[in-house]
Amino acid sequence: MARRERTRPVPADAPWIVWTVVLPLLAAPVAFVLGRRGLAPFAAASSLGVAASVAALAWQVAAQGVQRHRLGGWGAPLGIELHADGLSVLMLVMTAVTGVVVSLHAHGTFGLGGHETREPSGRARFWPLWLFLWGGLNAVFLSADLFNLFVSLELVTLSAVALVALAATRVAVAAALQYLLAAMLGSLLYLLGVALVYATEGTLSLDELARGAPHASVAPPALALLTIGLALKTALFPLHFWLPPAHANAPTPVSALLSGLVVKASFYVLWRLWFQAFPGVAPFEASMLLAVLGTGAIVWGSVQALQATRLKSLVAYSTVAQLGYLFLVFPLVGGPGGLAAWQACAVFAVSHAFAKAAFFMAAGNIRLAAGHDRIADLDGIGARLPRSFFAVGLASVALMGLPPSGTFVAKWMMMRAALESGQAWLMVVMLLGGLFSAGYCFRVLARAFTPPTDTPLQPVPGSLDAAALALAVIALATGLFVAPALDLLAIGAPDVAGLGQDGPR
Amino acid sequence: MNWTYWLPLLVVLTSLVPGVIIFALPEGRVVTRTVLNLTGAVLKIALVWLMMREVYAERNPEFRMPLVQDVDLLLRADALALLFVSLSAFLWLLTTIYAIAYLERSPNRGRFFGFFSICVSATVGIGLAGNLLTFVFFYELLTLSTYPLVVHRGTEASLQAGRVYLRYTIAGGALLLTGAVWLQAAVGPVLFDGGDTLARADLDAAPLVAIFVLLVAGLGVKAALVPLHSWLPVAMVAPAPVSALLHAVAVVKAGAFGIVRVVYDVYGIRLTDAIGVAGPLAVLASITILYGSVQALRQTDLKKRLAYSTVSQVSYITLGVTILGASATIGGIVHLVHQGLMKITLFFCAGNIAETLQVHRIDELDGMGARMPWTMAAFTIAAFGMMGVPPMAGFVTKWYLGLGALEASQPWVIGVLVGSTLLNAAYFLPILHRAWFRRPVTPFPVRRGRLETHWALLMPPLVTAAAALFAGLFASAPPSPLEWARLIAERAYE
Amino acid sequence: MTLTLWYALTGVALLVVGVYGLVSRVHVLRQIMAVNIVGAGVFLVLVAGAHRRPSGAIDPVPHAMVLTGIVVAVSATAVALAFARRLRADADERTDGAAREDEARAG
Amino acid sequence: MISDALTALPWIAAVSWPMLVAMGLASSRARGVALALAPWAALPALVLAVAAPAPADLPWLLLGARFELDDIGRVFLMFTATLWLSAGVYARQYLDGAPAAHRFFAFFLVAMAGNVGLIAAGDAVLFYTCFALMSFASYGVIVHTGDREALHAGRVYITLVIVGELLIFAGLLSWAGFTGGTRLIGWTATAAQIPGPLVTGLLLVGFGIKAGAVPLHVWLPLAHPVAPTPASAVLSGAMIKAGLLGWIRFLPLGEAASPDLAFWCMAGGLGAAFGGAVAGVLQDNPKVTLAYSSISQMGLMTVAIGAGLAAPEAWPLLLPAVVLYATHHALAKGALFLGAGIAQHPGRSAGARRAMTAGLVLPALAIAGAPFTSGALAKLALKDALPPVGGALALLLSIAAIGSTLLMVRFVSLALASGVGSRSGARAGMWIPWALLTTAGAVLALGPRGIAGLPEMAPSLEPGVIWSLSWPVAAGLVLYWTARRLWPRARSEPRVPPGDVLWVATRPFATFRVPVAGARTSPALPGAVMEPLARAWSELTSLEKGLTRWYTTGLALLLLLVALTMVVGR
Repeated sequence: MARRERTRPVPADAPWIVWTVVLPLLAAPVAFVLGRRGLAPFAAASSLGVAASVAALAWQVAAQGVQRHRLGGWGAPLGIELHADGLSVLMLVMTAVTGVVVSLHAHGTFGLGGHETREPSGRARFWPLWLFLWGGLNAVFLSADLFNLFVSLELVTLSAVALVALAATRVAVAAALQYLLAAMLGSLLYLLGVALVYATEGTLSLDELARGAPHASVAPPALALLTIGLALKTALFPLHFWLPPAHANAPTPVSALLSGLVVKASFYVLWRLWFQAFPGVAPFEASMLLAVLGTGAIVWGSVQALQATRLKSLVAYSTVAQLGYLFLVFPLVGGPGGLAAWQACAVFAVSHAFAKAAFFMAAGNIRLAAGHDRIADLDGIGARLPRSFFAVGLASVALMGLPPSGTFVAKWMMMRAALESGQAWLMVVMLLGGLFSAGYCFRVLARAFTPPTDTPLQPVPGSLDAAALALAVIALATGLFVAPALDLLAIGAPDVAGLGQDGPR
Repeated sequence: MNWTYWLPLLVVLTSLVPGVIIFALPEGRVVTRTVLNLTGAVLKIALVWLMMREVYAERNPEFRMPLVQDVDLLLRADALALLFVSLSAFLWLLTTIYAIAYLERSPNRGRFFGFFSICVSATVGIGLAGNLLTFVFFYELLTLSTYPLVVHRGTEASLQAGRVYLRYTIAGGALLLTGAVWLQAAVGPVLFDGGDTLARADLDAAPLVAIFVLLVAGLGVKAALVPLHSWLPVAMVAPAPVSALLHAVAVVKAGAFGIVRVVYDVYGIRLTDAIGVAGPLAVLASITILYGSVQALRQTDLKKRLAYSTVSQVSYITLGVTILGASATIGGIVHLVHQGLMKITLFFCAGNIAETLQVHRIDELDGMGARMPWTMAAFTIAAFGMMGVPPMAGFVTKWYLGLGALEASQPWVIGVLVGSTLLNAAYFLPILHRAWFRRPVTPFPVRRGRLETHWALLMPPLVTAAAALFAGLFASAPPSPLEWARLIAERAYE
Repeated sequence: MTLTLWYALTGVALLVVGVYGLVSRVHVLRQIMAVNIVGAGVFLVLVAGAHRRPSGAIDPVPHAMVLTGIVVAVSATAVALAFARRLRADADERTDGAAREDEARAG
Repeated sequence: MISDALTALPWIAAVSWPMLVAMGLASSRARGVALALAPWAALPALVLAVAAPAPADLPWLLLGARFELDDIGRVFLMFTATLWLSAGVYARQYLDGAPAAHRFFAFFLVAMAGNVGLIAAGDAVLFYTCFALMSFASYGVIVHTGDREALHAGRVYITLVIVGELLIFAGLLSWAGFTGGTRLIGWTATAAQIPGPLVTGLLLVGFGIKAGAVPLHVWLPLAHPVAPTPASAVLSGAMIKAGLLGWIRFLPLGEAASPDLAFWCMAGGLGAAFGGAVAGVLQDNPKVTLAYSSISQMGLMTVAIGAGLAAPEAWPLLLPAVVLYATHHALAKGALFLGAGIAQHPGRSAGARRAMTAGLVLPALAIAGAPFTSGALAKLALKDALPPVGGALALLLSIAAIGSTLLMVRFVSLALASGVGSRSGARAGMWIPWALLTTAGAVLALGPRGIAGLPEMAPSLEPGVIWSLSWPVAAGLVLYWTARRLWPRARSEPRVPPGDVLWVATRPFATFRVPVAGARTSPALPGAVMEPLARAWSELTSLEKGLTRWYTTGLALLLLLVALTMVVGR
């Protein structure tokens, strides 16, 4: 999509919304061209630049409310619109924070070379792909029409797949290929859904779709197709086969990005569709089906995590499980206290991103130090890697949904909404999920307390531990600073009450 | 917003901040770690004393931080909170001194003292919690911070104990969370205000009973009520300062304190009685009292016997709380402090004996009185206290529980008291007899320095034993726990 | 049965064939080809949906979408083929047990 | 504040002085000084008894303690203090040079403090505290020698003490509940609040254990022979009187009648009087005989208490009689025990032997109730107070007198026999306290005048009275003489092991061991349950491999698509 450099009189004073998408996309090719010469300063400058523009946009949205921008001045239905409301800004902030910290970790990891990446120039390949991914994610969170979402999702998928293949081991390449094929199938199904929507509604813009209710009879199958496509890309329970090999075998920072952010992007699109574009189209049974699949994800992911022999596959399956929580929100949003559940789901996504990324980075550090990550053989190493295991500890507190983490507050609000809407079984599922996650997290933590043995350990650079620890602490701190996040979410939140879903009969 | 606004937060931070700093400190820095710990402890006692003055003058300092949309993190110091917090602060100082000496040569002490401080700040947080959400908040934090202490030694036994401990406490935490959320969904934010919120909401009995059962089950795990108690003896593999603080003050008391809060401040004693849950809870507590004592009788390991004795003694608090009437309340609440003082003395002594002479079993205690007279003297005072023999503190509790039982015309409670005292005597007297009136089978290693063991190991049990004796002897002197308990009962029943 | 409906139906048929192909085949190349068939099916449906403007003129938006879709499909296929080649290269280079060992370790 | 501190000072001094000396004994440095001070530790208590200062309130002690001595308390304190003083001095010589003398004195002094404290206590909590202190400390005294019998006696003693403590605790609680306070002396049980039969029963049995009432007396005959002589003297003389004092203080004597309890009490008392006599005679250890004599004498006092319960109006008359009897018994029994100790080392000079025999016979006659002795006065007082309750009681009392005469003769003969072999003479320090006690007994025999709490009596000279006192003694002597004839050889006499009833009761349970097997805390799930679980668990992993194949994903995709369209389409 060539972008013509012609700024039109834009309502806001500075088009931060455009910069957040364009800056990473521009920086990526430059980083590629630079290769290894002067990469570090440029990478730092560009990531800080993107982070600054996200911050500016966030401030703008907080100050002036929802931001809109028509690229190239063309309005709907043809032109591409960018739309930034509270939810998208929160997702952008999540991506920025996780991204910056993980890229710091990646810079260190890829610099080491060694078994993580075969070529010493891993760093030179990481940055362009990561900036593309970052641009794609920003585009997903900001785009306001269905087709633009499709394109951004593709951008995200391709860069993610390439990042997985950076590990250059045969297993990683095979996993990347499977991931690519699954993702392509998902997006094509999604495209088919878009086609049906356009054929019937005549428009692709989310706002027009929202205003266009009641939808024609064709809308339900279209929504079904869209949902299936996105479910495959979010690795919802029966369709999760590609995620564990991809996330477990990718280089550590890449798995952190994948588990923390990429899976959230496709879920975000699903979220927009169900609660903004097609409010009330899907009957309550459909959202109940999604919740049931979410429960399956929690149970199945946790069981597999409990049985995983390798640390990184444990964390990967934990992602499958924790995603299940996000799908529990669908039946809740219709009923009383729906807005609280909707906000809780956002907070959960953010807090989980931080915690999961921290957990992956810490697991990576342990693997780097011990040379392997077979959980059973980690005895005695725990005591000699205090910072990494402490990061694992803090991250697992968040994964278990225990105070003071953001997930605890999210669970508290979702459970309350479940009770108020009379669906107590959801509360039981959440508790069960908490117990399961305690199970597999303490499998790892118990290793930290075994008496130290003298197996040789490779030194882990301080920056890696620091990154893991920083993100783990942020994951815990979100619990204490939930109030500002909730105010941000209120800007442009769909009026959940009028969703028209008749709630649980 | 005068300076007292920050007091409750400061009390929690005085142990949290040193804890976090200690984590950052390298292992070798022993002196800085000790200084940090001790200043934190002393500062906390000073702040608690300040808060006591405020509370005495009816000005309850509060600290509020918005957390979720209509519920915020509320730290409020009322009379009941301060009773528990002052106990924790006082015993934390002693246990820190004890732990410094006890773990003198053992590895990763940094980790130990870090989690130790966080555990105490969680306990203080539980004490000061002003509403149900904050209580749950710190209750879970306590579980997390105590797990590393239980598995501190890293042996397979302690890891197994850790697993068992986790299974119970996390399940308990889940139950408590469920109850709390359900109550909040039904009634809105639940403040600890003598049960007014619930009284206003006048829900019908069925959900109230269900919520009560959930809450008490969640708390019962930590308060070691019978079916949920078996983690406690298993967790005895932890080092002595941990089992001392855990079983005398932090974990077990948090559960009992929680039950006191639920009965008095969430439901209010009249509503608890009205929905008919007070009776069964009293029966459950009595069963725990007797069962714990019987089990203690059958143990051959000293610390295991003390653990089961804790299981039975903590239920006095629950028993006292569930009997309607001022005296029973006073008895239940004051036992929070008395049991803490007596039990921590017993564990300190057990720790001393284990640390100095590597004696763990009861039948190896022959002639211990001769070899370690001061430790055994403290043990004897605490043991007699546990049996409720005057003038020790235990007697005051049993006296008030008995009077309360009579006021509430439930004389069977006196039967339970008598039965449990008999069992206490049955498992404590043989120990005393062996120690004082028997000659050692194999002579003990001779005493090295002037004192029978390291001074920092000897001083804490003597201080707590003296405290237990004075809490009983001068029970009605103004600064005693009994007077403070009377103050609480007055405010609860006015 | 208007012409567009026939186009849409063939598109859907292509889609089903493609999905079946992707799901049942094990060999990588066959899977990549299957995905392209699915893509072709979807694009055909898109084009079929474009024939609707009352004035008889063809609606340009679906065509734009098809173009973009084709670009995306081609780039994805290129990446997939690159991976397939890398896998094939690896397989030749380490015909000995190493490959199997890799497989085991990944398990 | 200062004023009531001053009034409280004498009380605190009297009770805590022995404790301080005991602590001095515990620390090795101050042991020498403490040992010297130990024998005289009872002096402050004696001064307290004589001076009887105003009652003092100590609101800060325990649950608001109060010291107070009424008339009864003063008399009790007087004879208790004298007894403890003489036993203390005696013990200093008796144990001189013994290895663990300081341990004995430590427990001895703590028991003394407890005894003094409970008499001077003005409120129930202080009373109970000192009672417990005395009971637990005397355990240390009983097991002092440390041999097997001592430990056995100690175990029996401590078990009964614990049971007693608990019954008293329950009784005190209900009593405090009823009377709405803990004031001990002068509590008026208003009609509505009179403690029910259960409460009285609890207190009766609780204190009965300490007072050695049948069938709870079994610890007495076991404890006395093993405890050192001065300890047995104090045990028999002063400590079991604490049980009596407990009855006097707590039972609603003189306020409410509880006929059925009274009946059991009197029956127990008489059983003790006669059973004690019979069992005592058939012993061959002088101290055990004395123990049984104490049981029978306490039996008489139990009868008096029973009478008080049966007929409240008779109580004002009965009370002084009981107190007099207690005083007489304490002094005489103390003298006898100390005499028994001395009898073991009579020394060679004939003068000493004659003095010792006289010293033994005099208190023995008092116990038997021979005329012109304190015993006579006590028995007369008791007889006068009893008739309105039931004529037969007086007769039974005189029959009991026969029994005690038998006991005394048996004791004197055994005591003299025990001193035959030994060469060493008793130290002077042992003679003086013994002499003190015998003279105190003699003074009492002259009739207590002007001592509040004791009946105004004088040795009466009318022949009728002298005859009523002397015929039981004469009958006793004749009976003993004939018995001696029938079974000359000591061996054939029927043997009754000390602690008779207990010996019979515990034989079947001898093998009873508290199940101390290592307890398995959490029963592991039976194997049958665990295997299928483990198998299911491992199958789950293989199932996952199946799931990750494309084929199944495709299938899932299809199913989901159909399900969603069906559901959504509706």
